Amino acid sequence: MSLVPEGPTARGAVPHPDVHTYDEVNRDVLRALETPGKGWWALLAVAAAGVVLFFSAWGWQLYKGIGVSGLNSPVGWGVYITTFVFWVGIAHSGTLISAILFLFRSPWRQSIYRAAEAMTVFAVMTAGLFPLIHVGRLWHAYWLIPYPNSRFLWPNFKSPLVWDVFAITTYFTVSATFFYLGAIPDIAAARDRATGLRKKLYQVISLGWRGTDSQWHHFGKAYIFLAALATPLVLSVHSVVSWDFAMAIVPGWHATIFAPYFVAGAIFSGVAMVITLVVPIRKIFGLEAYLTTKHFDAMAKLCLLTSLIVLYAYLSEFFLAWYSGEEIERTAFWNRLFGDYWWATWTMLVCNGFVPIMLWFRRIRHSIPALFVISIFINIGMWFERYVIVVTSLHHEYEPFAWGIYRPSLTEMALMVGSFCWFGFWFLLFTRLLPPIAIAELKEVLPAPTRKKTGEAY
Amino acid sequence: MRKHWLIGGLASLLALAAGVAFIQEEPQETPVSEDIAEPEYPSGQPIAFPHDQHAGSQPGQNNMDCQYCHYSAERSVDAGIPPVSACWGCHQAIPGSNNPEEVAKIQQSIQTGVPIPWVRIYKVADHVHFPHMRHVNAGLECQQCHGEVQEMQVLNSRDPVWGGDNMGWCVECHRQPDDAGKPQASTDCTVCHY
Amino acid sequence: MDNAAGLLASYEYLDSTVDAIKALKKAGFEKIKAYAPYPEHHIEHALGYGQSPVRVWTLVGGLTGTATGFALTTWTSIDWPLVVGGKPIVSIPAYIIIAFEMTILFGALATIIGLFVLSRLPSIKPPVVYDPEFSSGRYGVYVEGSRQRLEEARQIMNEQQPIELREGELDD
Amino acid sequence: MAENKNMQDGIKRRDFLKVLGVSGAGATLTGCSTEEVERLLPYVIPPDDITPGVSTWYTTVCDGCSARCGMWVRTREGRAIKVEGNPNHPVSQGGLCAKGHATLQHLYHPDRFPGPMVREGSELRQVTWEEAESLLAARLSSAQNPMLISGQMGPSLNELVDEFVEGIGGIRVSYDAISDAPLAEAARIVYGTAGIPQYDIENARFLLSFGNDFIETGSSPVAHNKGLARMSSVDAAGSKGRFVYLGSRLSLTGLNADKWIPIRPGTEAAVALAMAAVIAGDDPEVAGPYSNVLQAFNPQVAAQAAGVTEDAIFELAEDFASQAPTLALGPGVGAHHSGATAANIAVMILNHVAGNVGRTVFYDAPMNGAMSAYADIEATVNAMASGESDVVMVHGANPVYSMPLQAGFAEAFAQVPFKVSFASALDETSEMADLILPDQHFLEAWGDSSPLAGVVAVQQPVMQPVPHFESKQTGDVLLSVANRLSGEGDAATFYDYVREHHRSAHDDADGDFEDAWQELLRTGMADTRREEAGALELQSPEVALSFEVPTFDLPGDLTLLVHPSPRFGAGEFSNSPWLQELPDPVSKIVWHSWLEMNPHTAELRGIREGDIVTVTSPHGSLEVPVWLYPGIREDVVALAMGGGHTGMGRYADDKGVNALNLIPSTSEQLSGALVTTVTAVTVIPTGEKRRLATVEGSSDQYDRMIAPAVALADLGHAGDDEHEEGGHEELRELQGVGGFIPVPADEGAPTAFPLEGSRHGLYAEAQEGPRWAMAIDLDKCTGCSACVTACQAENNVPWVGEEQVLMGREMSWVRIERYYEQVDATQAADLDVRFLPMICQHCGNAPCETVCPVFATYHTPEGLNAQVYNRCVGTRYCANNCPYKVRVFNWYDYTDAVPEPLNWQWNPDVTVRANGVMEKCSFCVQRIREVQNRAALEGGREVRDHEVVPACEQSCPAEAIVFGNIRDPNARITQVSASERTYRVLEPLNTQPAVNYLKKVTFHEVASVGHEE
Repeated sequence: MSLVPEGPTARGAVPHPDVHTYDEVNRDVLRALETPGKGWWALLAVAAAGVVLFFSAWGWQLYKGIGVSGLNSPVGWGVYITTFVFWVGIAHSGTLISAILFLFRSPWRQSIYRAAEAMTVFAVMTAGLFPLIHVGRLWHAYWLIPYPNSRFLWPNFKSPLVWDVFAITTYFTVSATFFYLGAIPDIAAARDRATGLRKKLYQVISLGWRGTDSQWHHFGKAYIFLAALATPLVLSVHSVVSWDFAMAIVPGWHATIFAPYFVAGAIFSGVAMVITLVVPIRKIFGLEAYLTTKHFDAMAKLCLLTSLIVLYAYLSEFFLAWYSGEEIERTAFWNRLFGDYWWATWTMLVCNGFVPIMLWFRRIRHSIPALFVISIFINIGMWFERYVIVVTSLHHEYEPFAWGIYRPSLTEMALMVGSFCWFGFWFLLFTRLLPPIAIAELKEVLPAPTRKKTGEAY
Repeated sequence: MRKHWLIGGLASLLALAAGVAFIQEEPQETPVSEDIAEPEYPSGQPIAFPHDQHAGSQPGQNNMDCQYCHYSAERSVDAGIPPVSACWGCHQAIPGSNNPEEVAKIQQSIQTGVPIPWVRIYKVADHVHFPHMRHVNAGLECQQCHGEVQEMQVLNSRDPVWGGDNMGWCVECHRQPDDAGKPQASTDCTVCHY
Repeated sequence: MDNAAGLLASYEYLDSTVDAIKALKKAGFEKIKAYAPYPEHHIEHALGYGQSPVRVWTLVGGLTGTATGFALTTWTSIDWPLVVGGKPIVSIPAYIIIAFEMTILFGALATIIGLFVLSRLPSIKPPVVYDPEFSSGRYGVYVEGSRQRLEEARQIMNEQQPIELREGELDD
Repeated sequence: MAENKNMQDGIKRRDFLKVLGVSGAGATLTGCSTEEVERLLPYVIPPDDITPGVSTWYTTVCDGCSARCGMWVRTREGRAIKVEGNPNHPVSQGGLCAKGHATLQHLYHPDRFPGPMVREGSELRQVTWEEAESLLAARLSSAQNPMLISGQMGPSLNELVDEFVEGIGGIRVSYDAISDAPLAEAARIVYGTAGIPQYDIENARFLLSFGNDFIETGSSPVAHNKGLARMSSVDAAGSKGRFVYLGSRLSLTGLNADKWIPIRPGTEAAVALAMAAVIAGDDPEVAGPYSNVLQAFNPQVAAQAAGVTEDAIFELAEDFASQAPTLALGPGVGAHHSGATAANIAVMILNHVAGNVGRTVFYDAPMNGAMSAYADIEATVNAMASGESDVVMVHGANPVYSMPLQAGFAEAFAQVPFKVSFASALDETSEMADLILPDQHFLEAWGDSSPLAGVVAVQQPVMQPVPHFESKQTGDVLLSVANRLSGEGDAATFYDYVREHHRSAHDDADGDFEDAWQELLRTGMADTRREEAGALELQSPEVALSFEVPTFDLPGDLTLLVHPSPRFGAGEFSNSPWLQELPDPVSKIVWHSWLEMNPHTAELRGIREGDIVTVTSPHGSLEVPVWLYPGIREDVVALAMGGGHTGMGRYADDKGVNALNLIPSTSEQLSGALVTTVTAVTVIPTGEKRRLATVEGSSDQYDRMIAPAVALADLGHAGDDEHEEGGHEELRELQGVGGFIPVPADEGAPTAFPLEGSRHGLYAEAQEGPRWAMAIDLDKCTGCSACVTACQAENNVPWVGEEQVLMGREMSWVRIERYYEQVDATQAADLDVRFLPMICQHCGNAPCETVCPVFATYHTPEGLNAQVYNRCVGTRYCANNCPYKVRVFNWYDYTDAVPEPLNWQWNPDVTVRANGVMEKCSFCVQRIREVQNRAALEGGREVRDHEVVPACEQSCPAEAIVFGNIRDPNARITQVSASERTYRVLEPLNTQPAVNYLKKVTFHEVASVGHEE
């Protein structure tokens, strides 16, 4: 069994019409790793500043107490959990594009999956911080991890939060491994062209890869199995995250639709984020030949599909709230649309439900600036989706007398903004240290050089 | 605790929290009035009190019952520190053959009315409620937790048998099956934590 | 064993590479190693590869994970039974999730370990027989044999017009 | 607990021990403190009634207000840590109000004076008692007509003060910020009796209150609260007393009425007399000398004046006559207008005509309430202003604050050359004093009280004076000053004086005095009441009476009601953070003041809730935010007293506004009482607005049947509860369609424990053990909020301050929810108010437990929903998932803000929670453990029913709360829960709470909302 079906032309259109030889690929892609320009340094500086802000805000909170947030009772979860879910969501499409599209042999995968996977890894790294940020006693958070201790105490495996611990850590480990494994041959390629310190570095992290037949042979198998394992994992992780809410009895959380709804939402936001990230990379590193409109078209279509699923989820939530006849449920959803947080809800509906409708049009799908803008709208919308779910559900619950209002504090905002910088920081480093496009796999879909030009087709 | 930190430390960023954590975890100071003399003895105790001399059963020792001085152990959560008057009760008559200057401090305390600032050796964490009377009445010997105090000349550090910092130590005992095969004492959290 | 050595040929074309390998195999050479910038199934066919044993590692790892997951959750619940929300002490539905995640985790890790073991990675010592171009555009064929047989090999390889053909010391 | 309350005689025996370490001040949650050196200070000489780690209880008398309720005080290692109502007290009969609990904070208040102070310029310098007393003696010896202004006092001190003042040839002025003078005066005029009449509210079947807030203020709020609860709760015969409130504003008392007739302010007399006239009918002679008065009045006139329908008055009169025994209460301190005395007379006539005298109202055993005449202090002000007196002493009063600004007390007081204050803590008056002789707190001092003729209760010290403050009780100060003046060397202490006082009063026929005295100290009181014949004759008034409706100072289109606050009285309690953070029982607002205004009035003027308005009367003006309240007449606005302190310390200053700045200093003509309902005001929005620091989310329960009711008529028709609010059918429907694992109709009661599907692990072992449960009777609960403060005191619950409350972070474990239900939409006025104390429900299927990742909350074998603070990581998931929203979180280290020595009050049996930890009601698990430990020591006996009493139940004056082991079929809890009124909040969620609520019973039909028929 082979990695590519019958040759590059199996799916008709050639994905990279402007790329001809293997050497070209190496040259173009590895050019990205050469000495960076001013723009990159500027961005890195901004990101670094944001990281400093992030950790000083966190330090401040640890020093004063979680009270520096705007949280209260009844709203015990706010921006922190919102941002956590947001980043977990972002983390999804990476592995999805990579693993699922790999299993389905989708021809537009190769040139974007490296960036997408990097995004996944860094997004999980960001998301993983927020549960730690939001707990009241960080210095005891390790109690959620099962380990033999002198108290004979163990975590409560019935609690969705413990499921989270397992899901997130597993997801991080697997996607990091998957990311690294896929990168090894390309790092080797980088090694063979690099010099000096970089060469040393690549020598180490390429693990002495030489592209021998046996290496490729086992590599292929291992990669397939990892993809096969990662695919259900992707689906499970965000289901588990959604159960943090669905397992609770809070009106607006307690819904069976949550798992698929969240997974769709995650892919939706993830793909949008990939577009947001890949557009500049393509421009800066001049990779137009590798990231063609065909790729963006495909991603836009995926966005469109998931946006429809998400919109459907919204509507069905409202419908079921009404149809159930359950007064408390009805009030909860009425309150979403017209209550104290109507603005959040409508932002969510517009950005996720209506803006993506433009993607029906081919012209928009093929206009990269348009896609870039839309993708940013979607990112905002998806953040607000989580905000709506978390906050509006909590602030009006069963006991009318205990209803309350939540106002995010500056500290929370700082941490939220800071998290984007933290993510950006790592992503910027990535673009300079690892080949942003999968070299080896790209070659698979290029026509192999043959001597007998008219000979039997390889 | 220490062991937990070891493992806890492994979790990244917890380390970052730890410092702050302990700042926050400082228990509030209990005011100590100035008139208390600073400890002068290696034991850290203001008076070189020989437990063995009082409670020891060797010839020449007095073989007193622990609860003669720690009088409330069997009816209260606190074992009780003997009032100076209790010491004075005997030491009025007994000037103390070995070191009378120590005994003199008792008299001084009685006269000035300034209590003796004993240094606390055994203490469970503040969020643990340990009812002495339940344990004494359950037939535990003082020595099972406090060690062979009656053989100690100075009581300046915890006896190795003491594990009061470590919940597992309590639980292991509570868990021991009784005749009916059930735990001999409840392992319900709110028995000690509330 | 100075009576044995290796030959390394680099080719520009896939078909020449494959032909070379086929020819060498026909000539009865055993120790043939091929280099390629990407996984090339034609080469694998030529060398006649079967199924990779990596999958066994994955399977075993996965199953271990499942078992561990259920064991951990169940045992800890029984070890100190605390009732929450009036639910059973051991509530399997909840534990399935833990078991699932551990299946994936162990499975993935086992796969990687398997891969490393099987393809002798990581090998930090610098390659003796290698051409940096292999990671870029070229294919390579390396064959080992006794000195007299190598002459035969050299001819077979030359038939496919290699870009370069050189004596290589014995690889590992 | 009564059995182990042994009492010792004499103050010397109760040595205060400097115990550190052993019981610092409550344990702290943050452990790992074993490393640093800690001092153990034993007694020098052990008091033989104190065992370390064991609470000692003493009986004494609450000195919080003039009611003087009986008190039990719990002390640990010599620190008073909790006060509770003394069930054996003949008047208060157990239970204690929030203010009573807060007296503990006055004991340990950081703003108490460190010792005697002498003013030097603007500074106060601490001096020794020696110096201070000799200074006072010196000034007095040369003083011309010195004055002593004092509030309520116990008999002994009263006598001593009289002697003292006489001795120095001075003038004594008694002054009470809140005084029942009109009532007393009325009684004097009509029946020639002194003192305040005694009411038997409990046995009245029909109760009328003409603006009398008897469960908040007046002669004995706690007792009256209990009386109201007993009267208005359904008895075995299924009948229930009816309570109608006539007034222009629904006070807390009014909120408990079955009907509200919103009459105009000042028209009580007209209505009462009209009713009397109707009842008397064609035989006005029953009104004796007042028969002519009756002829002048009839429902038509009254209806006109009061702004209600004629029929309403007729109806009322008929009910009042028919449903004997009935009882009517005249306007109380909340509604003193210029016709207050007349109004009270009118009500007395009404009672007389209805034949209630001797049945429900008694004039022959009068109560010693606060009844000083404001006129006297007015006179004093003039005297001071004209420099007649050069020494003025103030004890137990704060006139600078509690008199209307216009009275000019402060200015006059400033004229006095030498001003002496006996205040133990800082207040506006002592702030001006030249010499401060800080009195002891009543928990540190000797004294006595006689709340009721023939009843004597002794107030005895329960601990040595708090060492931070060199206080000395006024009795001793006066004695020693007297000695200095007279030059005698009499060493008698005030303790001897009190003892002597009682010896002289002792009748040797009742046996040896020593025994009597010991008994008196042990039980806390002696009851020597003699049964006397009831009916008295009406006496013809010797003064001219006018029953005219008073007019109010114009201009102004809204009548201003200035009333005492249920939390602060007239402001003497404002410096207690507990009370500041106790949600006002009516408005649910904390820390600041508000203006109550009817929503319609506000709408007409374009005013919204939270708008800051300028309230202007002819006598002053102030700015205050508006709170919209349907329970007030559209032509009336109300302001509570107790806000706007300027010199009362850190917790009282600059909190709210002082309503007294708006009213003139006028006294009522007959009784000389201060007139509070006197002026009209104009209300103009300033354009600014603020968020009200309220704990109320919504006053509408949206038909969720949180606090349902059942109509009296529907009682006894169990089973067909389809038409009943909060019926079970919704639950059954759900079960029918398999909404969740169906719970059979007979199961799901707390008795059926553990539930099917919960019989696992520890539960199984617990089959035999207790199952703690609670029942709260909403028909009894009056919303007085005493339980809230009691809980705060018992469980070391911190206060968080106004900013935190504004953020929605109040920490209280008990939340008294207050919902409005419209009786019928046609009557805008008629409110059906539902109070519901919401605490942790200790659910059998608790949603909070499942989601905790670390088992910090779980279910104990005894059925408690435990919260293990030291295991809590602070994910707050449990709070999110609690449908009752009873879990509160420590957002900061709130307890750090508690200054020395306030933290001495902390309960050493309860862990003090640290930053980042969840907490909630624990059913007072520490008390359960204490009792279980005791039972174990006493030969492992069973815990008796009612042996475990949580703080809330103990303090509930209305006896609405019952706690116990519901597995015991004979326990009170089991029997109470068997009532057909029993329901559990949010039942359809199948959380299986351990708290049973008993529905409120209404006279009107309750809508069967929520179920479309």
